[in-house]
Amino acid sequence: MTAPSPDPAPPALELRGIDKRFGAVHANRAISFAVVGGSIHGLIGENGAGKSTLMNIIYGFHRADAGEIRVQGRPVEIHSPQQAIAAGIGMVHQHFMLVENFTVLENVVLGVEGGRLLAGGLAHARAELGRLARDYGLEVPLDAVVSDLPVGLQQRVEILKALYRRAEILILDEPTAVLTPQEADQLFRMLARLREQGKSVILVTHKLREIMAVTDHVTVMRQGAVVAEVATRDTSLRGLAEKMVGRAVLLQVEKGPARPGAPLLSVKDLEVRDGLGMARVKGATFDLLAGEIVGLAGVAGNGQSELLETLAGIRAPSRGEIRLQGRDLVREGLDPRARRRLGLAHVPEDRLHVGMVARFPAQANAILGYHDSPAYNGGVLLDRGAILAGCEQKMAAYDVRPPNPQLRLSAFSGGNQQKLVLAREIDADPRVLLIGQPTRGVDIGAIEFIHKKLVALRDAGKALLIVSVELDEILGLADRILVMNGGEIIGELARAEATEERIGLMMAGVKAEGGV
Amino acid sequence: MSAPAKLPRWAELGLLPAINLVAALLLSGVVVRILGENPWSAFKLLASGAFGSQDSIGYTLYYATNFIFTGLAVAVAYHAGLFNIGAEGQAYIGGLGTGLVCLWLGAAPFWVVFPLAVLAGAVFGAAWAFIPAWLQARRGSHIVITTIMFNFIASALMTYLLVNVLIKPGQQSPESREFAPGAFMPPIHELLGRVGIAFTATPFNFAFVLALVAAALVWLFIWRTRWGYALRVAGENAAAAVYAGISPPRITIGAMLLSGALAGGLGLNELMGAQHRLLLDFPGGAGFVGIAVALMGRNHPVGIVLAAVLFGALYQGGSQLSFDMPKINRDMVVVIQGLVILLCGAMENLFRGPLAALLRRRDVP
Amino acid sequence: QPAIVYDFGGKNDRSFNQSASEGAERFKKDTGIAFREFEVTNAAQREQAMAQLARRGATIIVAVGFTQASAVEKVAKEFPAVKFTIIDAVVDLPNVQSVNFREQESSFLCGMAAAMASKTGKVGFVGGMDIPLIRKFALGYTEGAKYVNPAVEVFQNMTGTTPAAWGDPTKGAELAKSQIGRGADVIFHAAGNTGGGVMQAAKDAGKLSIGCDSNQDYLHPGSVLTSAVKRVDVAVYKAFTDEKNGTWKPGPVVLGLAEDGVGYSLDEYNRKVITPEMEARLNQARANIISGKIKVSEYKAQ
Amino acid sequence: METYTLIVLLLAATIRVATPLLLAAIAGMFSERSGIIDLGLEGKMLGAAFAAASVSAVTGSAWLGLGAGILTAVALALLIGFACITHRGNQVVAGMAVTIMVSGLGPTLGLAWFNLGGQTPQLDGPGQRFTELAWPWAEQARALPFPGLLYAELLGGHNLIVYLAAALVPFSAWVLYRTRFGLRLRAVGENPHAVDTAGISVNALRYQAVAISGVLCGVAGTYLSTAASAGFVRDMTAGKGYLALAALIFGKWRPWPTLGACLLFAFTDALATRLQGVALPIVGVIPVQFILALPYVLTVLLLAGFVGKAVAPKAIGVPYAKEK
Ligand SMILES: Nc1ncnc2c1ncn2[C@@H]1O[C@H](COP(=O)(O)OP(=O)(O)OP(=O)(O)O)[C@@H](O)[C@H]1O
Ligand SMILES: Nc1ncnc2c1ncn2[C@@H]1O[C@H](COP(=O)(O)OP(=O)(O)OP(=O)(O)O)[C@@H](O)[C@H]1O
Ligand SMILES: [Mg+2]
Ligand SMILES: [Mg+2]
Repeated sequence: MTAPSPDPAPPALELRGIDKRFGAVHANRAISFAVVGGSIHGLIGENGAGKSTLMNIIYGFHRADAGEIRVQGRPVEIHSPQQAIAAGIGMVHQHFMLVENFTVLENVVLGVEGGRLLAGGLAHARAELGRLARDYGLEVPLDAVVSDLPVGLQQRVEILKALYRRAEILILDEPTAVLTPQEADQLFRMLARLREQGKSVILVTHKLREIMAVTDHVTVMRQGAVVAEVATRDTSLRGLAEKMVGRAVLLQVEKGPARPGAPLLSVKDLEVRDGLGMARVKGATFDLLAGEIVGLAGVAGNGQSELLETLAGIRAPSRGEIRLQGRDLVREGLDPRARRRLGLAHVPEDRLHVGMVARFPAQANAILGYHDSPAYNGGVLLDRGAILAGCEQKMAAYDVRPPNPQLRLSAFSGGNQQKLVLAREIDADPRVLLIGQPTRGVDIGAIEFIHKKLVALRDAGKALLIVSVELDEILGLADRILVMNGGEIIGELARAEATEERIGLMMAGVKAEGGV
Repeated sequence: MSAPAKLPRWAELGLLPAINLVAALLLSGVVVRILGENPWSAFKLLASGAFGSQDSIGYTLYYATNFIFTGLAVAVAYHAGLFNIGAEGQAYIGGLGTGLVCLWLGAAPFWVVFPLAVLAGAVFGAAWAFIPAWLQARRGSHIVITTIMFNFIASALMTYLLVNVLIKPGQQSPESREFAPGAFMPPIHELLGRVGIAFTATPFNFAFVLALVAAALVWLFIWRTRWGYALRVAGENAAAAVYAGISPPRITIGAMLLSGALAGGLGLNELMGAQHRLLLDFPGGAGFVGIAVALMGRNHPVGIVLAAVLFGALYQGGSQLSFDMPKINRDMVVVIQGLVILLCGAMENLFRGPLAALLRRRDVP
Repeated sequence: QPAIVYDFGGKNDRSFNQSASEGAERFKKDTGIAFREFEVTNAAQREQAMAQLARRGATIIVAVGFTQASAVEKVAKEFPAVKFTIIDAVVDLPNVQSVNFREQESSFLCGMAAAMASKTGKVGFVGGMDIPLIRKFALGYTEGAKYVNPAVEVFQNMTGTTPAAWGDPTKGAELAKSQIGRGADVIFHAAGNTGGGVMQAAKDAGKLSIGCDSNQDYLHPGSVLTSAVKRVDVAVYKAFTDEKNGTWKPGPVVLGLAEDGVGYSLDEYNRKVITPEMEARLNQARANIISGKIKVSEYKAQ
Repeated sequence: METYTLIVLLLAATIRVATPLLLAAIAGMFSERSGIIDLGLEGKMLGAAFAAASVSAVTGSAWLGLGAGILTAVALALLIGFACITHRGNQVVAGMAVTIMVSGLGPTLGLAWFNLGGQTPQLDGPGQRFTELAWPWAEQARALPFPGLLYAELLGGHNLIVYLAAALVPFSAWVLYRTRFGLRLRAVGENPHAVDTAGISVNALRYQAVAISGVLCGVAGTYLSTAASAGFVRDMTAGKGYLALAALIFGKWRPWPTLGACLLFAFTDALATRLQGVALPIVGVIPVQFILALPYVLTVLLLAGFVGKAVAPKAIGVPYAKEK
């Protein structure tokens, strides 16, 4: 691939022999590939394959131990984001780099204020952003405070930041992990428009369907090295999956019919209000039966998250009852720990911030919420042997890499962090398992694995409630589907009756069949 | 810029602190030189003043005892994500509790006074920490401000009590009467004497052992119990704590109670062990030194004990230094202390990079 | 060899400890005999320093300040051959001399001077901390002022409740300004370094101040009315000299106006502000106090 | 004395007491807004107080003193910065270490230079201090109580630094909310990663913030030794740095509320001064210790009652490292 190309147009971005180690971890091994100008280039790989590390090197956040970066054929030194920006590179990080209490406008101009005083720069940015909004369909309320915006819009702010800095190459690290399907569609339309304008995009994702749908080329990484580089049209979903994982993967959930039993969790007339007193969940009533998976579908922000958190005991409802094992969790005011003891486990949506303590070692995270269970405790002291063994066992069973219980959780890649949280909650052998976005950010091999575990749990007679914005996932896993809109459960569908269209309509607020 | 270079454990825990200490002393040496004294003899005096005789070791460890208690107090709160600047006030009021027991149970034998005095010190110290803790947990009042305020309020209260209530009648000095011997903490020289080991008489007393026990218990509590685990989770990530069924407000209150109780231990050393009476300002800034001790000791009991001994050594060695070198007065000793804290506590990374490079070079065959 | 242990304020506090230090220095100059000294920074050091001095052959140890009483008591028992002189406290041991001053007497005279110099009939007092010694100053001062002018109004402020109260000139200035704002035109301080601020504020406002312990008249000539002098220097000098001559005696020594142990200062710096009439009246009162005609009450902790 | 006069004098005292607090609190605001906990306020002020008094004593110029004060405080601030920014040391320890060091260094150098027991010489000469500026016709105005006294005592009759401090509040609010520097400063204290990805040097920004804190602490220290009093005395800051920090937190790291907090602290302090020994209705004469504790008790009560949660800049206290 190093033969001098007669092609007069050099690639927009070219990597040559990028190498990076973190201590013992060899995160990037002599990586070389090129991004053709005016194309969308996909980058896939298992969790921990080194994708984010590579992107951070391109953006000057990490410094490669060896290798060269070329932009438009010219070698560039990128040791800081400033140099990356100057080279025309923009990046949307997996975890947004926004100042949460700033307005959109302030976030966009930060670093390119255009003068010592803000007023002029802000006015200029307002005009410029208006133009970008028209050109790319990137509408954002410019004076809204970022923390008040849904993630989809926050991401848009990130993209606007890059475009406002005249980025020619845009890197997106797992941009759709946090988006609803609708938001993801909008994003891809926008990326397509960027491509039309001659800009290049690097798209890191775990969703192969996205790769197939939007990219022109794909690079596949495994264990820090590039294992394949192909034109998208020359490959297939299945082929990519195999290249990535190194074996054949199931892309469909495989499961037998559900055999629902007695209700395990009963929710009656549950109402939840937020800090401002607005009802976010209005009179939810439903049962979770033993041996079934219930999917809770809905456009993000319609109360599913609040409902899940209330069931788990993180939020207090303003009205209603939640019965588990004949006990009213609301009236007794049981906290999440007490609920866990009754067999109610919970995998929170925001695993990074809620489900774990990033600076603690993996083994300490593997007991979070179960830290006072007799399994991990002697009379007074924690049983360290049991904790270590438990963690090792979970890491082995869920293929968490590297399988080192002593390592700080923050040193694991995003997907591996998630797996550990899932392992913890599923392994506790709960009667009822609540899961928010079960496979957000995990690789395709892991998705297969997680789905298997969930189905096995169901088949063992447990009740599962799954909140997901991926209709695919809901349709693949759920035996019964509840749809939420505006805080209400506006409908229920058996798996057999459910189609993407019907759920979509209900999610949009159309109650009965037939629709408007 | 890269992440802090990794060092082997022995270098991290032994060599690096030693290099920092030496650097601090070298800098101090420059100042000593400017004052016209010989830095080398100054250091010899400082070192022998701190560790050179039984007398100096006794004093060093006696000072260290105070710092262990307050350092632990700061550290426990720190692990719960709370910055307790109030150890000074908590030690002051905790000492009041201890002192009252000692005054009231004057005639009782030691083994009656002792448990009650320990308890009273802990309870009073905890009580003084409770209000800021409660305000933080329930009203969101910033604990840094409230504990600063409570330091001032504690000293006002104590001045009032000592001047108007507890003062020994007819005496100039705002001090209580002396405790009865039953309320004296056994001095180490006496304890050693009983087993036939001769040791110079110093204020070094049994409270040091209690401080070590407290350090061990704190270590067990923080790293080996579910409550300590809960406390650390709440301190690191409140959202995760709520998720795990740990109530951050309860942890805030629990951790501060424990913190205040530990600070209250200072009275055992200072009042029962050394002064044998209640007097003005007996914590003498140990609550603030405790902050530096805790942070230099990385909030780990072992580190805290070591840092406390270092500070004890600076206090005692420094006092000896100013005693023997007239040109080096007490202010100069304070400068040396400041430099040591700066280099060992805040600039601990100064030599990390070069040291790591050096060690790496040597590893390459 | 003689030795001296200063209290927290340190030997350069321009006041009490400094006065002691001056006495020791004078002794050294007059006799050529060197002395050892130590400034304590925490309570435990007092005992340690005294014991160390005793061990290293000190013949007499002067302990400056009432806070040292318990340390002297302990160490004096341990070293019965060493002589101890404690200032401002009483320790009843055969090898301890306890020197106390009748501060109330000099304060009384200063109160009189204040009341006589005041045009507004309002005078002020700024103390460091509210402790018995300072109450003693305040009580004498008030009685003196009332003796001259029964209708006089005496404002009284304390600086704080921590040791910082003795070293906070800014607060001292603020307290003085507040008293001046309320009409005081003469302010007496007994507040260590805080007093520097009091005297400065009085000067800035064109009012009068009264110094304390040492003669502080020179600090602001013409603005310092007088100083309530406490001859700690004399006490130290005398203890050292007596020890040298073999005339040192244990037991209580009380120094008042009669012994010239306390007094009010009159020198070239305040000559202009103390009128001859005032001087006459002060001297008269002085004589009356010595003779017992005027009884000045002494504050006693209950 | 009539109530009106009392109130005017009380307010005038409030302004004087608030001045050093305000300067230090705003200094802390710049540092903490950038993400650096400023426990070195006390030390920087103390260092400046010493330098200002020394230079003023030697040169006879308060202005040179001010310059020296500022230089000293900035040097100390940069030392803290070197420890915390470049070497990612613990910010609390660095601040405390500098404070401790300075509290010993001042008297040590003072003794060596002036041989006055660690103090500086009395600043008596003309121009050695920032003295109160009498406004035109203030003396005449004083005679007619309203608004004359107000004019003479409250508006006028302060030294230059007081007015400087007053102007500092709107100015720093303007800097913080209206300038590029302010935007970046606020951002770096909230999310330094965002600032870094935006191509701005986190460290440079923090050094600037810390240096500004030094400048303002320099002014505050100079105020203490050359305006509010006349020379340096050991530990003369007497805890004002910590009080300023409390005011800053009380004011939620914003200029105007911080001004409010400083005025409140100062007012209760001034009030307490006047309440000493005064017989109050019902309770009678309260022991002076409790009066002296009043400002602190009041602060706690206010904090518990009226002021909502203070949310610190998110990234405060955390050394910035790219690779987490
Ligand atoms: N700062 C770091 N220190 C140590 N190891 C790290 C660090 N950052 C990443 N790693 C390790 O480098 C490897 C690559 O991580 P990276 O985040 O690049 O993976 P990824 O491909 O983005 O994974 P995911 O799909 O889960 O996001 C992982 O093994 C990870 O544990
Ligand atoms: N003193 C303390 N310091 C720190 N954390 C504490 C302390 N006491 C309790 N905790 C933690 O706070 C939470 C509540 O404590 P506690 O054990 O009293 O609750 P509980 O409901 O009584 O528990 P259980 O039901 O197990 O008896 C627990 O997570 C515990 O680990
Ligand atoms: Mg990644
Ligand atoms: Mg990921």
